[in-house]
Amino acid sequence: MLKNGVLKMKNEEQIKKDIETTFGELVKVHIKRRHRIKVDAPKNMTLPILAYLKQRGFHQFTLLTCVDWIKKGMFELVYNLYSLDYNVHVLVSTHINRENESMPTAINIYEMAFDYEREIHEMFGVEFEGHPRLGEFLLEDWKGMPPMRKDFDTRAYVEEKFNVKDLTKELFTRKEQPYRGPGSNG
Amino acid sequence: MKLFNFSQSRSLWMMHFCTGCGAMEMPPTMTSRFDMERFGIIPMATPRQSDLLLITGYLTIKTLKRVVRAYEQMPTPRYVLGFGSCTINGGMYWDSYNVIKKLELYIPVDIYINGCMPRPEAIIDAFLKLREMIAKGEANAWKKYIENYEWYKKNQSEVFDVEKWSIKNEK
Amino acid sequence: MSILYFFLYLLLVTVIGLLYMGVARKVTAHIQNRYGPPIYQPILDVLKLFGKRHTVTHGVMHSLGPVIAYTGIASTLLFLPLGNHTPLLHFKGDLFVVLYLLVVGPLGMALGAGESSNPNATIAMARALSLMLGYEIIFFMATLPVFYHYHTASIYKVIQAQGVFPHWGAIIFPISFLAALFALQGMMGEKPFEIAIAPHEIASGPMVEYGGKYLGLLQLWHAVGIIVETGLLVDIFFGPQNIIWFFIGTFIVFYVVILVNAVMPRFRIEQAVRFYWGIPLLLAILGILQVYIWR
Amino acid sequence: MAMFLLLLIIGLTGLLAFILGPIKVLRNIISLIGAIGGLLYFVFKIRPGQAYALNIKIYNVHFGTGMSALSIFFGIILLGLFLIFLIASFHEDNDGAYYMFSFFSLLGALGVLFAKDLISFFFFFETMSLFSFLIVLKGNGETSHRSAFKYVMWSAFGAYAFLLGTFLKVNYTHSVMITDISYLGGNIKLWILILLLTPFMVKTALMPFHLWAPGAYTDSKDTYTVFLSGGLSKIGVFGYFIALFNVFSQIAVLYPWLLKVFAYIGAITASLAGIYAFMQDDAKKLLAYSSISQLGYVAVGFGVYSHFSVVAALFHALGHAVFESLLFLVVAGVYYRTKTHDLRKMGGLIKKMPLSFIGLLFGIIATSGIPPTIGFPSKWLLYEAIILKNDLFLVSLVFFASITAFLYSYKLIHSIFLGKLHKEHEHIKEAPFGYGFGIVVLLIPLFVLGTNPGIVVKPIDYIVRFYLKPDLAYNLTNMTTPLGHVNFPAIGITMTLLFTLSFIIYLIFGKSYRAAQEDNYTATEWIDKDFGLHYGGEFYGFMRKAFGKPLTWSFEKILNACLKVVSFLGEIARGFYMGDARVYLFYIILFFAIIVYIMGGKL
Amino acid sequence: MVSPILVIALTLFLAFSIPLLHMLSKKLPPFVPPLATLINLWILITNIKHVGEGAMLITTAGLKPPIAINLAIDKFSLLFAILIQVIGFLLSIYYLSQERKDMRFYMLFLLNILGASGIVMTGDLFNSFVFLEILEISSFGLVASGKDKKALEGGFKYMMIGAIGSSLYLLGIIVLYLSTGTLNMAHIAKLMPSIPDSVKLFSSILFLIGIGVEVELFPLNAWAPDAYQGAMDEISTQLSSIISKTGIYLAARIFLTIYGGLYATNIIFYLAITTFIVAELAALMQKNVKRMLAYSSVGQMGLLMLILSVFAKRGDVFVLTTAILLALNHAFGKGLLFLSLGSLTGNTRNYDIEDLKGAGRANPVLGFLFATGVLSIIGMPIFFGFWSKISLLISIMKANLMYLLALLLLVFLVELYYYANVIVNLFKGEGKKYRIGVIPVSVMLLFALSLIVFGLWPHPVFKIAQNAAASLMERSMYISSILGGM
Repeated sequence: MLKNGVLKMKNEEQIKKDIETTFGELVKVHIKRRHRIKVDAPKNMTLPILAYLKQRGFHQFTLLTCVDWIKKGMFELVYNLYSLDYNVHVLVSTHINRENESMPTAINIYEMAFDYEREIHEMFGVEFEGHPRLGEFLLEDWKGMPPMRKDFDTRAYVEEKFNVKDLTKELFTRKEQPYRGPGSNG
Repeated sequence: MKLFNFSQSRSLWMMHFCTGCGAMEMPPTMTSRFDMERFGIIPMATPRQSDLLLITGYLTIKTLKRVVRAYEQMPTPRYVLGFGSCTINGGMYWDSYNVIKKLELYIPVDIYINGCMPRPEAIIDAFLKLREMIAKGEANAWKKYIENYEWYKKNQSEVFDVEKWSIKNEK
Repeated sequence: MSILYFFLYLLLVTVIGLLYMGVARKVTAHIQNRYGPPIYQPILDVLKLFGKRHTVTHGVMHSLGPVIAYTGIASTLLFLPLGNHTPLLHFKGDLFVVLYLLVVGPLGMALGAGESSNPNATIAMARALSLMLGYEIIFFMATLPVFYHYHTASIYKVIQAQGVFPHWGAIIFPISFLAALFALQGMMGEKPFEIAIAPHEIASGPMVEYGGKYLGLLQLWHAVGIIVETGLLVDIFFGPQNIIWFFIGTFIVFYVVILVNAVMPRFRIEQAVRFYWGIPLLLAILGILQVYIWR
Repeated sequence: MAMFLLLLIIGLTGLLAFILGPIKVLRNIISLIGAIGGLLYFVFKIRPGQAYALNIKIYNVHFGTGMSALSIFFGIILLGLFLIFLIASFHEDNDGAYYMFSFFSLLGALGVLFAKDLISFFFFFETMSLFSFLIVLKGNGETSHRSAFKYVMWSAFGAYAFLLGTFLKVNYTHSVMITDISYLGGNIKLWILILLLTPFMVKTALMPFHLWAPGAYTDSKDTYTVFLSGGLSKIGVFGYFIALFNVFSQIAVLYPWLLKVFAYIGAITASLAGIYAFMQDDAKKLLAYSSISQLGYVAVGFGVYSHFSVVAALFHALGHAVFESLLFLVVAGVYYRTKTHDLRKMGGLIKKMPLSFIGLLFGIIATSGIPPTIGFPSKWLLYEAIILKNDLFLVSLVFFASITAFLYSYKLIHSIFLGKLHKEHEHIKEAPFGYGFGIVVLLIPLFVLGTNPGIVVKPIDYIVRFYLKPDLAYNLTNMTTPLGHVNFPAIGITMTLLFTLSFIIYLIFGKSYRAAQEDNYTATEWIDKDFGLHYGGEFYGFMRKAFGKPLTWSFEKILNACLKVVSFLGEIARGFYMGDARVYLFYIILFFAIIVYIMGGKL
Repeated sequence: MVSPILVIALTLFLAFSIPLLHMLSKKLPPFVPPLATLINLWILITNIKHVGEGAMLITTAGLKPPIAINLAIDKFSLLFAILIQVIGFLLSIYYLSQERKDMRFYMLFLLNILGASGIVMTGDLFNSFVFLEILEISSFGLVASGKDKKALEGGFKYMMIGAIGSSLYLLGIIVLYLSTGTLNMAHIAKLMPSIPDSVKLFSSILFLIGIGVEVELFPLNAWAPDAYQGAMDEISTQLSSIISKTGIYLAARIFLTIYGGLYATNIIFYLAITTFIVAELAALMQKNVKRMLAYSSVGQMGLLMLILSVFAKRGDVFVLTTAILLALNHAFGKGLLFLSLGSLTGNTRNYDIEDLKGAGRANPVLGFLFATGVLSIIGMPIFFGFWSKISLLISIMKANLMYLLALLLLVFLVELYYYANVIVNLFKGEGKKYRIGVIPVSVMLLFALSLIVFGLWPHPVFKIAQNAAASLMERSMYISSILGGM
């Protein structure tokens, strides 16, 4: 429902105000757009916020992703929550540094986080304390470096693993074509 | 021997290892539009009963182990049909750390069908081609697997630990 | 002489059985609006299977399973008078001998499948045997009135007694004939009751670990089985006077079974057993009552 | 005096076995000599018809004994089975008392066969159940005392009913001998017959009286179950014959409906016990129910009461003795090696115990009555007899029961021998000599009598001919009845012929390699060596849904109800004895007053 | 021919000599009872020949009946006397193996034997009352000698009801004395027709209650379970074997010889049935094995009385022989049970079924003994009990009381239920092992052997029982031989 030209975001403001009142300036909250709130929280405040949001009404733990800011040497963990009654997504994101910093597990708040944390551990190498089964998840007998990290060179790995000599030369005789939009690959 | 070759060519029992996107092409070929059964090809449930193995799409290392196991469980003479470009050279996953690039390094393949998922006509065409090869007695890729067994095993051992993932019965 | 005569018979019946299977696949294909394989396709399949070089076995019993299965069904064929002349001249086929010999086939396959220790095979055998609990009793109760009406337990005499058209068992006892048809569907293991060989659920049931020549033997077993089971029904309810009528009869009955098979989905095992104790049992009991009242 | 001598031999060997208890070897030899001696003595010395007067003249009860052809028939079965049981039992570690009890239970059983009058019949019948009770009590397993208790209660119930029947008979006919009572007026003779029949129905575990059987068969020592189920249940069959032919010969004329009810009870027992059998997960309990189901057929045979239905019943009793004890023997051998009865824990033993496998294979073929074996002729005769009596529903019920035989026998052989070998059974060997010997010995009659039943039908027909008009034409190999004709060896020969044919087909085409256990189609998923592939337990689990409620009914509930009533009465009676002296004094004075009041009238 | 009067005199003298011997040395008293019973036994055995057709009259101080006190011994009473002495002797040997502080116990025991043999042998009514008193007082003492709460309570109850019973018994004697003027049983039996009907009836009621207490009929037997349970095991053996048997003798003598089986008998018939049923049902729910055995012996007594009343109704010699067989079987069987129960629980006096679990397996010999006792009481074939049960059923069948037969069989089933329960618990699980002396085991073995031997070869017992029953049956023979042409 439009209110003088600006979509009325009653729920979002209400939630924003609540978070600010409870957590004060420890946590930065800003509404990105309708139905979407971003919360930047320091590492030690993430789990309390998750717990608070859960009892606030955000029952669905949609996703846990990890972004590898290799330049800043940081991993950004983003917890996506969603509440059906308010129809609002909350993205709680926190930064931990890349080299062997561990993150407390969120299993006891949201069980759904179980597999997401395993996947992130396998793909990025993030340690989650208190997680019962971190070990091998998707990749069987994977010995190398967690593959999703920016510093993992796939091409070199492929040449070494599948002993394909010059990967790019052999597979592509033609030079790279500039992309000319859909339906124009000729 | 000629009678067996003829009967083998006319009745190929297919085991369909549906990995990757090739699986979508099989239903039209089986059902009324293209009906492969008229060539005597029926989908079979287990490797023991089938003689034709369809690899329809890219094979990650994980699925390669299972494919090798299925292939070894099939009674000889057995034939392999590689669908799509992913089996030829890894297709669009050419630089993926997980997908194997050349199928014939690991199991002998009789016929490749190129195309990023060939249409049923191409599949039927491949089947007919395979029929003639069998009838003429040329399709003996399976013999290659038995003769240079170590070579195949060496290739496989590069990709995964063969010792752990192999059936230990006297061959 | 009769031994040679019998082997010829067995060969003939096996080939005809395979042709029946070919017809079945052709008919189902046409129902599904596609051409379907040539009629002689099963013969090719069997030849291909026997042509296989390296097949795998899980032990003595596993390899003997198909052998016993084929023996069982072949000996049942021996005791079943096809039309008015019987392969073994001096012995005129008896209902109970045939019914009990019919079990040797599945028992042999069950032993073989069990040896392979593949859970799919054992689940399949459990289902096949429990299904037998369903259809076997119905088939027996359906055929009882005819035998009781003609005061004999020998199939041969029943055929003789049926003679001309109006005396057919099916005409006198239509209700039990209907029940027998239900039972036949289960006995043949066709679609609504294809629970034992359900390819999608338990990977073709007992034949999971059978390849090559074993599967060939099992195909032969299935082929002869078709002729024997339909033949049993035809003998009892139609009493064909000569062998041509016998095969025509079996073909018609088989055709009906195939039509049902092509169209019907598959039962779950407890549904199937409970189904058999519903309408077919009622029909069978009505058939028996009819004998009591009518006599 | 020959019979008395026989009983003496057996009794003495029993005592000697007990005295020599600790010295294992000596005890075994003595008991072996006793058993073989008894068997040989029985076979050669005892002739039908001779009356061996034991004549213990106690007041007016004459303890006469006599031999009828039927008792020889059953005597040979009993002594033969006892020998097999004995040889197998040497492998088990059981003490002197065990052997003494088993010898005495044999003594009781033989005594029953020889008894001519009802009191000595009861005497030996009671000895038999007393000593088998003591053996079941010594059995292994923690529930053996519960089942022993049930066993003694049920056999006592049967015995007391028999006693009541006897005394009613003596009261009306003034003679204790087993003489005909069909001339008595009124339906007192019906009551006498029913009372006399109860102990035999209990012994052959017909449906309402079968509650003790599964417990007793499972919990007694494995080898003794061979004798208990194979041998002692035959006494029940012998009792049927005595009750239905000697004591009440005109029953077909006077109470035909009773025979029909008896036949239907037998049929229901056969099918229900069959259904319970294939639901069990314990090998011995499964076999116990299968034994009850097989004995159900015998009851049907007697219920139909035509000449060759009784011949079928007796033939089936012999068959049951052969293949049931074969099955129990094999299970005992397996228990000896794997120390378990639970079907879930066994599997894949064919590789380790081939002889037991063959024994069990032919055992189950006989149990399900497939032609070349002993199980088929009796079943065939039974069906013909019932159809001749034009009772079509009964024949379908019996046929249904015989199908359940397929189910539980396949479950037995599959869960024990086929499937995947468990890790702990890796190094077990074949069952020891005792069991092996028994299996081989039992296999011989299984085939010989299966292909030419004439051998046994002749003596049985000789027995039954005396009471019922014979209408079964038979010679050594084939049988013809008014309905049909079967040539048994023909079936056997054709099957072997065809087996060779298909075996040749099997040999011609290509070689086959032996695959390792885990090289199995598991949708290509990887399984390692000790992955549990064996589908032993809950084999017909889904059937529970198919049958649903009827499976839950059990006679146990009815029994517990009347137990509650009796114990309620007990409570009241106990109440009387509570209280202290004052209350008792009050009782006396009250009693005195009442008596005087009653008697006052006459003062 | 040693006159049986010596039996009574000797036991009396020895009983009272015990305190003197005690003064001499502590160890002497235990040897007196076996000596006494042995001598009695010897005397009685020598007299067997002399008991001719009817009863043998022994006069004291030369006076003829009906004035003086005299003993009337016929085969029936001789049999009971020998039974009492035999069991007394065995029990006294049993006591040897246990050291007792106060020697008074042996005195009580001898008095008890005295009372019992006195009742059995006396021909005079009042004399029987005197011996009955001695018997009851000594048994109160014996029961109470258990010295724990249960024993005292049992003894007290027994004494209270025993006293009431014997006083009514005395009243009955007085009524008879008034109406006939004499105390001698045979004489009263002779004069019976002349007594008016109402007096006979009233006196028979009095006797019924008096003896009823002793013989544990239904309403009067409330004391029995507590007394049996409270007493020590040997004493309850004595109770069940000796004292109750004398009660049976007294009942037989009075109701059959004096009253000739009329009047009170059909009351006894119904009372006995109720006793049997109530006792067996009460035993069903018992958790304490000792009390269960008590109920079962009360039930057996009911059965005995039932047989006597059946004899009174349609008597023939066979019914009486069954009565004697039952009495013997009960005496030996029940005695064996109580003794073996004692040593099975290692004299710890807790007889709960749970504690007995597996005791039979732990000490096999005792288990065997207990099992023989139970199996014999139940009536299993190898044992003597079988013949008594079969003859019981035959005698009831002869009196063609068919419904009673069916009822009895049902109640036998109930009896089997709780006995089998005990046996099954006894032989299952792990029990404690107790050390038992050689003497008790040998005594029990004697009991057990007698049961098995008579079970296998019952002929001699039948003959003894048969002529004892014959002598009881001829009432006139008894009277004429005693009075001798008065």
